[in-house]
Amino acid sequence: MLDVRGLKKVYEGSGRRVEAVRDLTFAVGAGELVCLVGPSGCGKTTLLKCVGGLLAPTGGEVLLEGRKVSGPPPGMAFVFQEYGRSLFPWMRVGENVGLPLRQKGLSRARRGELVRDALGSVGLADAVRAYPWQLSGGMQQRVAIARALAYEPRVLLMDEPFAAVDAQTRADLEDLVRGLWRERGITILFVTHDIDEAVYLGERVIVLSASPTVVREQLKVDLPVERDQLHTRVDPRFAELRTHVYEQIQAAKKGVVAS
Amino acid sequence: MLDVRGLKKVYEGSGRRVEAVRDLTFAVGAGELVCLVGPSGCGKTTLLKCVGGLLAPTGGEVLLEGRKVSGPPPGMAFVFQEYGRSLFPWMRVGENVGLPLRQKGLSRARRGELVRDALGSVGLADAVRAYPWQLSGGMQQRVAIARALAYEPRVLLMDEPFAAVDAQTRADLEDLVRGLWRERGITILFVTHDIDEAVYLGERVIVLSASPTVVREQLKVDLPVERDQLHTRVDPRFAELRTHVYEQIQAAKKGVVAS
Amino acid sequence: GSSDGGGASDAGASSGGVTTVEVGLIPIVDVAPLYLGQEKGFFEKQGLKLRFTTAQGGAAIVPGVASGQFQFGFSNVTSLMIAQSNNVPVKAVANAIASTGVEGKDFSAITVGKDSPIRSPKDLEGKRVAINTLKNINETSVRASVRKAGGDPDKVEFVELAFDQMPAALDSGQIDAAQVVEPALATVKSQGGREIASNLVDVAPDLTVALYFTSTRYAQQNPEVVEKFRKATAESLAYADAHPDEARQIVTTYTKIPAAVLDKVTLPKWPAEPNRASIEALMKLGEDDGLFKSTPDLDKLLP
Amino acid sequence: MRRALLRLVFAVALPALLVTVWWVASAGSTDVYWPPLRTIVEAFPDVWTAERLRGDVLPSALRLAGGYALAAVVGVALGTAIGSYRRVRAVCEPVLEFLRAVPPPVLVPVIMLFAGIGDTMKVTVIAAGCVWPVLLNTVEGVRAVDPVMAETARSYGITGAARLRNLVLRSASPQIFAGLRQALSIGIILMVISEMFAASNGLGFTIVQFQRGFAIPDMWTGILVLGLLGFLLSVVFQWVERRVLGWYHGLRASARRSP
Amino acid sequence: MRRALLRLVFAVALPALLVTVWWVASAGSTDVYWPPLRTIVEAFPDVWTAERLRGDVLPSALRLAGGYALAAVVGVALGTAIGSYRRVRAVCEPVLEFLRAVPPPVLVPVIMLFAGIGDTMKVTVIAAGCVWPVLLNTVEGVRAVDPVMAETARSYGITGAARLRNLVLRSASPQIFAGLRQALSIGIILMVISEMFAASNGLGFTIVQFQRGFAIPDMWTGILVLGLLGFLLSVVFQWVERRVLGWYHGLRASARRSP
Ligand SMILES: Nc1ncnc2c1ncn2[C@@H]1O[C@H](COP(=O)(O)OP(=O)(O)OP(=O)(O)O)[C@@H](O)[C@H]1O
Ligand SMILES: Nc1ncnc2c1ncn2[C@@H]1O[C@H](COP(=O)(O)OP(=O)(O)OP(=O)(O)O)[C@@H](O)[C@H]1O
Ligand SMILES: [Mg+2]
Ligand SMILES: [Mg+2]
Repeated sequence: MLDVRGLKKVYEGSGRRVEAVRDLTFAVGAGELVCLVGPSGCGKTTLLKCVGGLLAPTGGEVLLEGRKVSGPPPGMAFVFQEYGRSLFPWMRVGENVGLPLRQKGLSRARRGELVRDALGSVGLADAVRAYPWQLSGGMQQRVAIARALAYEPRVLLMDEPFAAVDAQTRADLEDLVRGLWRERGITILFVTHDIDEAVYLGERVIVLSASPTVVREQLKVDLPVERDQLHTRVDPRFAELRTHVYEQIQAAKKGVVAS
Repeated sequence: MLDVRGLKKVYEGSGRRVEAVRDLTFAVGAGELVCLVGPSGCGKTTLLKCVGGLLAPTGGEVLLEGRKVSGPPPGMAFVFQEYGRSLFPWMRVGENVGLPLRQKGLSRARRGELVRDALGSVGLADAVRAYPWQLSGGMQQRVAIARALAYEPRVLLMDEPFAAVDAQTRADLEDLVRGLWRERGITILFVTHDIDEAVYLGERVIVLSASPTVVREQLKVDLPVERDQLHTRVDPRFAELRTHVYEQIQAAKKGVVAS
Repeated sequence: GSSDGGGASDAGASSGGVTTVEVGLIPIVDVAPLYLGQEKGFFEKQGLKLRFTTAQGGAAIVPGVASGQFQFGFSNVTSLMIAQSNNVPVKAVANAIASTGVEGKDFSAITVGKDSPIRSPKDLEGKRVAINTLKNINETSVRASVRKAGGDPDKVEFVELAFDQMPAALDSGQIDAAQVVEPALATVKSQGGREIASNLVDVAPDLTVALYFTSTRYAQQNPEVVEKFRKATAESLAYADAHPDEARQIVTTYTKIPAAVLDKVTLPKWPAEPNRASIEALMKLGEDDGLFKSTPDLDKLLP
Repeated sequence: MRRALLRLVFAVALPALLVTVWWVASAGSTDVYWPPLRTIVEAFPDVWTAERLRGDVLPSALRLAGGYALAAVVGVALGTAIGSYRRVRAVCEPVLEFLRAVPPPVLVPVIMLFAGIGDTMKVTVIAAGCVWPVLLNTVEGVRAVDPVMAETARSYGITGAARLRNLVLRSASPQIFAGLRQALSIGIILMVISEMFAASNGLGFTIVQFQRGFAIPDMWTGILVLGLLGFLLSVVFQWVERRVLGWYHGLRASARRSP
Repeated sequence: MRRALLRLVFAVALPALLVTVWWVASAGSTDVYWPPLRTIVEAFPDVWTAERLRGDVLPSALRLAGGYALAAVVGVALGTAIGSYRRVRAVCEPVLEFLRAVPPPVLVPVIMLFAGIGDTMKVTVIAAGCVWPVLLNTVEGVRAVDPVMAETARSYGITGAARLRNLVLRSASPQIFAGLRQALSIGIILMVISEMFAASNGLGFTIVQFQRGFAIPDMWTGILVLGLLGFLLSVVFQWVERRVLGWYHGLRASARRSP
């Protein structure tokens, strides 16, 4: 589904040259939910933007269903960390969700249907006529997710979507994402720096090294598909996986080569 | 040290009447580190502001060392959740930390000493001349903590101070707070809605009910004083306590009376 | 034909034998004859229809005429001479006003407040005198008065102030003297102010003060229209001069001067032809004051 | 209801007080330029008859509307172009600063050459003054489009005119309105001034005529009319602004309330 | 170094182009009001001699400085008072809107009654026009003080003058400067206009004299001087602003970069 091959990205400007991503290769199968973890500033956002066609890579390439990505592809949707700055505050929730669909050229009726459906999925059917800033942070992020869902993407890219919401809302949103993933069969690439979150959510966790970034480890999460906040998190296997990733990241920070 | 007796706070305005806190009674001993958890919107901030003398309670009273609190008392410092809006962006870090001391009328030399000392404690000795916005979120919150420390309070009130920083920074800051508490022997009242954080940090956890708020349960945390992110969090006792608090809060949300 | 349809927007166009011309004016007593002439049909008789646009000063009218916005304009003589000496293509076509030539009974005067010790223009040395435009006919004439009274005009401090501000400024002592024209002159007198000289009379007897003018290009291209305008204007001037009450009456239609004030106003003279000798005298004085870049060519300027 | 009444009382209190003071202070005045307010009020209905409103106030208002509308369109269009491209901005800024510094009244003779002395000239003078605040504020507003929102739009394929309409202009609208507000007061000033040069009707013309004609109470009524006109326009403006920028005020209020 | 050069080229490009176009277009002009640029440039040194700069430009500049400074002080002081108290604002706002709508040039006769015809009058006229943007922006700025910062200050006992100096005025300074910037352009316009009323020297007076005296190339040089003066003042203003509001620009830039 999604192939990242030898991706390299160097920022140049004002005489400074930052090699954010050195050489990344990994693949995401159709319908997979993959979590990317890495220390802060290691280039996760950069990577995701290259995958989403928002940044042109310096080297390597990104393939979506075998075709090279050179601009935002229609089959892909992005959920940003900054919910407060990704929804348009001058549009009501319904308009926010519907705008990309209008751009796609869908009929009014079809748009209405998709918007209702997507907002229903995230449990915000009542909020169509509200403004984003009338909602709590968690609700806003759910609207952003609904917007992505209504777009009917095959691939969903999520960049630390829950970093700024409170702990309890975050738990709810995590369950929402897993639910939607299982229900709709979307391919999801999920970036986070919360290790617990990565292990709890993902079917697979890709651990990145510190900058300049390479893939440090890929880890299959062999927890049951049915997960819940209370029991999964106290599962001994969860603790093991969590500890493993934690150590990898600590090592990544210190720059120790993976064993 | 700190006595909250029958505290009640009702917001009135624009015809609306919100009973944020109904009847709260609890005490914090000298040198204790107490965590307050409760569902979102249950009135934690309201409670803390009443304790800090920033709001006048509608009923009941708050006693600090036996004396009634009626305005911000000199022996108390506040750390707000919104680090970005609590430091003054037009002052350098050093000036931010030093301003309350200047107000206290301390000599220049003494001020410099306290500022250096406090910034050293939070590991930001180098940042004196930086502006807050040149620092990362975690560093800003550390500056806010340093400002509180330099003020040499006997009681430190912290209102969800780490809600907006990323997961790894949060872990570091939690360890910082525990370290400072052990080192300086300050009394700390710490509000959070992250259950893991409450259990990890506190010596005692006070669980609040949903609004109108009363104390639902007080729970002694019998984990060893020496805690660390990796081992404490996978300790079975930690899991038990966490699960207990989680269930209490779920019940509190549903409004079930505590057993 | 007296149709006033059509040609309303394109000024200067003739329709049905009537030529509509735009005239730029200052809304003061001086231009009453044109309004009167229009009313009495003197212009219509010549196949002309006037459309008036009022401006606050000659400086706004000259560019309008030079660039063809107006076909005719009203301006004082000194301004026209200055314009011509700066190669602005203007040509006078008809007389507009002249001073009454009677000392103490002119429409313009140098005035002082009621308790002022100043008795003669000579006493203005070292004093602050308000005139409405510096480096123009009023400054020249006030200087002439001072000189004539034996004083040194270079010792007078001139400030620029609008006529309508002068009575109050005199009253409050912010200025020592003011050269005012009607209706400000009437106002000053009603406040107890005194005239100490008739500045225009001091330049020359029967001084021609202002003229109607056009651009040289328009004068070349439409000599017959200019001639008709000159004739009709001459007739209007004569009529106004002979019927001062009608002139007073018409002033109220285009200004906001209260009728009570208007009754006390001294009207100017409206002779049909300009007085070349007086203009030459004015030019000499202006040259002495350094108003002109080069000597104005009166032969070219005057009709 | 009671609150609305109270607000009305507050709003009316100071004007009422000032008018009373003026009335009493000027009651016995014999100064021509400072007539008793009583005289002014008595003169009012005689001066501002329906005919005069139609013959003088209406033309002025129309010129103001024309110049203002022209400035708004040109300012927003140019401002958007300049604000969108860094290069264009670098090239245009010095020239804009220079042109802006030349007061429109000084340019009147030049404008008269091109625009004549009729209404076109007046409209041009008004537009020449009003365009600057609109232009410069639009540039700032367009520059400040949130990069996260811009990337969101791009990732959903919202480009070109849709982007301009749904993102850029909406996002810049608070600044654009701030510019329009400033332009309004400048427009009124220039409306009066342009009528001082060459006019045969208009509010400014009439007031100057009253001045010249020593009809001082009438002049005072003119000043009052001017003030009322400005007040009225500002009320209308606020009403429009509140409708168009409802979202913005809501957003600000909610940002102030919570983190 | 190369970037600086490039920026200089950009900044100079358009002015150079415009001047060239003007030069070429006007080269053969025989229109008196539209003289060849060559003639204007040749006239420049003859007209703007050192004596004229001292005798006309300097007095104008001093009046502008006086009026501007007066407006700044009054505007900030009043604005702070009005912005700090909701009640005062409710009472004052309608009157302010009314007064603001009366153009200072119309008030000249009234101002002359109180301030005479000398420099005091001109300074008053300039101040009367400049005060509005400063006042209204200060009110907005003071109102918008962040409540979290305000509570922080209160909790550390920062009140009274210290609060004004360290919190209110600093926090409002971006808006105050925006007001001062607008006031600058209004000030230049009014400087010219006030010299049209009763003056015997000054830049505006000189230009009007040239106009009346049909010294058209000289008038054009005056317009250029006016533009240059405005440009110069704006450069000086920007320099001051960058120093005083360095923190604000840094804050904004950093807010734009990261969440
Ligand atoms: N536009 C840019 N120009 C220059 N350098 C940049 C730019 N964007 C990011 N960088 C640098 O590239 C590196 C990777 O940044 P990136 O934002 O991708 O990291 P990240 O893993 O998403 O960090 P975080 O966990 O804080 O979100 C950092 O060193 C950053 O400073
Ligand atoms: N100034 C106010 N006026 C009116 N109601 C208020 C005000 N501040 C808070 N409230 C209400 O009081 C209740 C408690 O608010 P509070 O902020 O204390 O809760 P909290 O527990 O701190 O919430 P959170 O977890 O979201 O920070 C809420 O219902 C809130 O809407
Ligand atoms: Mg990132
Ligand atoms: Mg709270």
